[in-house]
Amino acid sequence: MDVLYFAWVRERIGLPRETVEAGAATVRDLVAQLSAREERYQAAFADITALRVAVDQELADFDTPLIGAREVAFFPPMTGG
Amino acid sequence: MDVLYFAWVRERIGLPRETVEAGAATVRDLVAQLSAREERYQAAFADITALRVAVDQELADFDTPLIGAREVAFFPPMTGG
Amino acid sequence: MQEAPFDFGAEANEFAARQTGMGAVVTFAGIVRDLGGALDHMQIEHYPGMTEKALRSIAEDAHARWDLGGSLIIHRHGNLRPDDMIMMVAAASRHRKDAFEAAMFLMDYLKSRAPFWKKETTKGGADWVAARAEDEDALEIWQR
Amino acid sequence: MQEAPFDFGAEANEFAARQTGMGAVVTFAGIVRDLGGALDHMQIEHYPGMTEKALRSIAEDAHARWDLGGSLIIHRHGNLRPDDMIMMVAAASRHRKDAFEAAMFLMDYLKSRAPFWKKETTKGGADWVAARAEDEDALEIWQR
Repeated sequence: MDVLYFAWVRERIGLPRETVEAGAATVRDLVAQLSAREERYQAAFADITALRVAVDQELADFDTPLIGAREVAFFPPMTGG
Repeated sequence: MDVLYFAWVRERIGLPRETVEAGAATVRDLVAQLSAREERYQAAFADITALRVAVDQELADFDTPLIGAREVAFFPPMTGG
Repeated sequence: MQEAPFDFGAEANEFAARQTGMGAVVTFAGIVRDLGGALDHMQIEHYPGMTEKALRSIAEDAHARWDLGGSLIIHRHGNLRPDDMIMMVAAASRHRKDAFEAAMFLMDYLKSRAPFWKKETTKGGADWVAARAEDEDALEIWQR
Repeated sequence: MQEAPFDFGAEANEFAARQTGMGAVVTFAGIVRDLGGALDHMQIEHYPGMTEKALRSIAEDAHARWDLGGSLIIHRHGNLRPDDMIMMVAAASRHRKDAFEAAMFLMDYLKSRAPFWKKETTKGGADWVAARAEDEDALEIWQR
């Protein structure tokens, strides 16, 4: 599964995308799995209310199941327009 | 005092403007004075709820006094834009 | 106020270029509808002298109400054909909400408070366009 | 979606010319504010792939909700400077209310539901623009 990071999430984690071995049942599980890795992940995911998530390029929430998902992206609230 | 007519009011009365001798105290009095003249005026002023009026180029109502007024205009509701 | 056509895009660009520090420009163009092919032409009558005063007053009201960097009203009169542009407004502000509301306000007042009258000529004859009750109602939201 | 600049007026004219029987065209242009002279440049990041899907979905929602003759969304990404145009939307309808509401709807959703992020660089450093609570609130009126 590809995991993508944008804006300050990308900067804090230090990379724009990476491949993560499947296994997390939900987005929340994936966040826990990544946060356990290293300080920089923990910093990025410290306050998930400040984050948004997309699963397979559709906006999702932290309880969205990841079964069959190919791409998960984490980013701050969007500021288009 | 100049009296101006626009749109179907102009067409019904048959002229765009005329000079009327002062004397009417209010717009309503002027309407009564004009309506008494001829059939075409009576036809134009038959239903004053279908008419709008401007006194000296400002929207007014039928009770607006005409003391000192130089120009009164009658027309249907506006359809700009 | 003008009888001549205007270039919507060029006016919009010039208007936007005149602004400084504004984040939002809203424009509106009003176009002669062909009424499903029935319309031959439209004639727009106005009240010279009062028209200019009314447009100025409407623009001043918008500037008093919203934080605007600028506003623009162009309105044609005379004979127009289907697909011709009748008029445009533009409003610029720091934020999009103000620019949108000001442009809607300009349009709502222009529609029912500026001395313009439209006459449509179709094969069936010529008729003055009746004011719509909903255009009068539209003014109410600005009077709250 | 494009990195290159676009010509707001030319796009607005072309959009209007593509319409038939529409009486109302509303356009919005978003411009980089100079923050009182403090801004050096703005960088816009987006999520390739998702952006196109999100814009299409927002436009489809607008067409499902209002009687529109057409709509347009152009959004730049990459580096922009003060007074550069960031994006534009346009909406055409028979009546002005629909065109205004659809354009506001496109903007409100673009602002908070399309994957764009702005970073502003001033003399003081570079910072990601924070989402404003009022932008999130603006979506509520469309969910009634």
